[in-house]
Amino acid sequence: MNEITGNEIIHQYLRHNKKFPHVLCPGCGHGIVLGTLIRSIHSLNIPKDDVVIVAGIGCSGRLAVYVDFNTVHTTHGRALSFATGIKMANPKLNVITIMGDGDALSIGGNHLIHAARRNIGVTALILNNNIYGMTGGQSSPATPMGATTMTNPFGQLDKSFDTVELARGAGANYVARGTTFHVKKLEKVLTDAIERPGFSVVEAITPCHTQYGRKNKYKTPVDMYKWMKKAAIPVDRYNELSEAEKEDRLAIGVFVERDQPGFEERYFDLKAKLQAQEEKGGK
Amino acid sequence: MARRKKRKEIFALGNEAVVEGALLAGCSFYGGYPITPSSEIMEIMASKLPQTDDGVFIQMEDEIASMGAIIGASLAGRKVLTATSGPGFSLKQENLGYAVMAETPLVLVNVMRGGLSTGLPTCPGQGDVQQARWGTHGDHPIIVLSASNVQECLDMTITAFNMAEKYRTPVILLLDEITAHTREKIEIPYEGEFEVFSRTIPSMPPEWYKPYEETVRGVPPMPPIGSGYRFHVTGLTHDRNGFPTQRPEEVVELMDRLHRKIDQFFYDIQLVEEIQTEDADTVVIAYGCVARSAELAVQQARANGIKAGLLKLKTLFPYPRRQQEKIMANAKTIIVPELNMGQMSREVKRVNQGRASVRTINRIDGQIITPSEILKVIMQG
Amino acid sequence: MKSQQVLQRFEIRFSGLGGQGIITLGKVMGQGLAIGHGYNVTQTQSYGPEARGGSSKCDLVISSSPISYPKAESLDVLVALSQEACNTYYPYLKPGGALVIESDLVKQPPTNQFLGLPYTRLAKDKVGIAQAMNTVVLGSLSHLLPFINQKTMRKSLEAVLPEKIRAVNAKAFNLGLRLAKKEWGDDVGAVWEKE
Amino acid sequence: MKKHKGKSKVTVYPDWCKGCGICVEFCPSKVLDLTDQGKAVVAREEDCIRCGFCELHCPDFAIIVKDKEPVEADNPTKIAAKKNATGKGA
Repeated sequence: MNEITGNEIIHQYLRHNKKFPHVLCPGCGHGIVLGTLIRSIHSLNIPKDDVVIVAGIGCSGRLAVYVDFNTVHTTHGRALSFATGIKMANPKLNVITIMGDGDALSIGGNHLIHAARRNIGVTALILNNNIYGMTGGQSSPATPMGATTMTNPFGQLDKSFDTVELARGAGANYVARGTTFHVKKLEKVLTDAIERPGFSVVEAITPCHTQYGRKNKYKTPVDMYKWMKKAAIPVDRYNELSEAEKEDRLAIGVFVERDQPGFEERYFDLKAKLQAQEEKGGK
Repeated sequence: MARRKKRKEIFALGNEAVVEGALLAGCSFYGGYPITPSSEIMEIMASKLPQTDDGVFIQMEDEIASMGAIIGASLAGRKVLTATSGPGFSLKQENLGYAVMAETPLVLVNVMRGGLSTGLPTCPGQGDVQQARWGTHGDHPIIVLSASNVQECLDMTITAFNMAEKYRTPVILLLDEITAHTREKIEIPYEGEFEVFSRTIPSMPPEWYKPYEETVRGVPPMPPIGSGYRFHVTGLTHDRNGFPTQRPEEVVELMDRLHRKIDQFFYDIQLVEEIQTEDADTVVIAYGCVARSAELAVQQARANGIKAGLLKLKTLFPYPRRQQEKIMANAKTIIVPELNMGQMSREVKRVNQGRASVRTINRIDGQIITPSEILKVIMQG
Repeated sequence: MKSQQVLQRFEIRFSGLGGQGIITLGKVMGQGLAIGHGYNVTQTQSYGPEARGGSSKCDLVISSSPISYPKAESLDVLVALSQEACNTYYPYLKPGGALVIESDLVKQPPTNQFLGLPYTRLAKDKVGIAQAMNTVVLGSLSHLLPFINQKTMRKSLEAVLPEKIRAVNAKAFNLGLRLAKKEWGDDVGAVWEKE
Repeated sequence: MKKHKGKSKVTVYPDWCKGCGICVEFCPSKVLDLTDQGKAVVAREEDCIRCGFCELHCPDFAIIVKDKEPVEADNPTKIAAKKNATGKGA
């Protein structure tokens, strides 16, 4: 008898009444991230009933429908606000949001910083493909300066967000970055993120060949994976590089590890305190 | 716990009465963003909910997030409330549509203030009526209620929660600055005196549960997230399993059911109060604070020997068409006073179809329409 | 106990400066009349920039029957605790209505038919704190208005106040009551008694 | 890794494969090829060293790598040991 491993694990978590393969393009990293997320949840032995996947809008938003958890596909950018409500209504649930870069950093940017400030016990998985994929390849706040997109045909003029620094500054408990090439590392940080109380942010760099790569010198999906393989280096090694050397590199790994109690924990502590006071006062 | 058989009397603000009503109806989750003149609802919730057994209060970063939070909490099984005013109401429209599509019960109180845009923050208005009906994009059914005094603020909040749960839909309760900011003596009903309806949860094993299946009432049962019924919730047009679909027959089935589950229960949903309408040849149709002015005007007109009456709308949408048709058996003149340029009078005229003479009284200067203004028009006949 | 007087829409407006405790005064009196006396009462007040701009206003409508229109339209009693408030709201006073003023602050009453007491000075000198001024007003009105049962009003005042300031306010209330009787006469409110 | 060589069974589900070519490009032993129809196929199964790259990186969950059907006579003790060790994933 064989141990169930690899994709057979994943097949156990897919919805059998849903059509496969999924809608995403050939070579899209989103599927890899979804597989990684499933392995993380599996490794933590969390029952399916206790997992809530809250997704936003865009290619990443479509992932939720395929997995056999409690899944909520929300409005554009608002996944974190829905997730906050779910977590506060039932803190026992493991709430994980899946958002794209446009979702999390542009239209939902306010929700991201406030979820971090509040330190709500939700894991924010941000799938960064540097572009609005589903709507046809328009610029996102993660599009690199100079890159060509449908809305910046002459090159992106503004700077892109650094998700890690943004989340760190806003107060997230845990911030990490991984890529869809370095899958095992991504799985490790994602598992840590889900396990850790408070607000965790994991940025997964995932290629969009169809909308981004083709217009920006990556001829095939494979070229984008080659780029990630070359560009990504662990954060401690990245920090030793000179500014010039950093230019084409991408730091991956864990950036922030704090141990602040989550918002829900503080709220329910307050409730308990108030109740104790009332009982005391009542006697 | 011993049952309180006597109603407690309190001297309360309209906004305070909303909170009392919500708690009586079983509300255990408030997510909001403060805005005048609705803020007291949020402030009182902030102090009360943490002191209840399971109450959760959270101040979100904006109105959009507030809607997201309460929809999430409702999906997780809570009875939820948010309150806002004018500009905040505009921001809530996006996720309001989501809640209609995902059939998520919630109560949204909008305390109407004057003017468009930021307008007249501390003055009354009734300019959000058609926005309440059509504010979110796409064809959608919606229940819109209103209250004209502090007691009604409490009663209609309970009604709003019951309708939201019964029909799995958002319910909007429209107040105005005057109603929300008037203090009056109200009676708090005792436990067991009023109906509290909670959403139906599925009674079959999870494998057989289809989240958006057709039912007799058109309202599918709704399990809380985390209770073993795993399903997909989406704002996309979806099939019975909750999965996105663009197949025309499935789209039609869903949209039909969403409308039908509200429309077919008009007799339960459309609430009005008829005051001296039986023999009235002049009927004022009014709602909110203006209905109070109208009531006094009608009394004064009767004292002057005029057969006047008042049809007070407690449900604004779906519009109580049958009730208007009933009073039109006698009414030759219908007067519609409102604090806007004529938003409900459109509905009145649509039903009237030229039969009675419809006269409107409109004010948009942040002042209430006074009884004497209405009386003057009644006397003109 | 005397049976309760029947009232048809009696309107009182409290007006003056922010910080004089006008809203609290209206709320306390409204509560006393609604819950203690069992009248129908509506209380409305100024909000926002209007309230923050230094002036303050609070209306009570009192009636034995349900109140349709909640705002004051034509005043039976205007309490004006500043000159500006007196000037602004005097035109809304009914013919035969009573104007009650803070006699130190309203230096130019628009009419010679008014009832005045130096409320602020009284509170400061006789009670010891200026903030109890609004309760002195409440006391004087409890004498002026024949439908107010003074015991009931004092009780409901005490019920809404935190214990720390209860004694001071009881003192202020009694002071207002006593001085109104002395200065304005026993039958000052007789005009409303007949109703 | 070498010890796994020749012991793995690699399956590609053509219905799910979209032919992105990631598995073909990065397989260290060049086990997989792309067909004319743009699907990945197992061409040199014997060379598989069970590194797991293709499974982890298949965006469509279309590849399964597991042990070859065990032949009882080959090494009964090893199979029994493995059975006992299995605890997870069932």
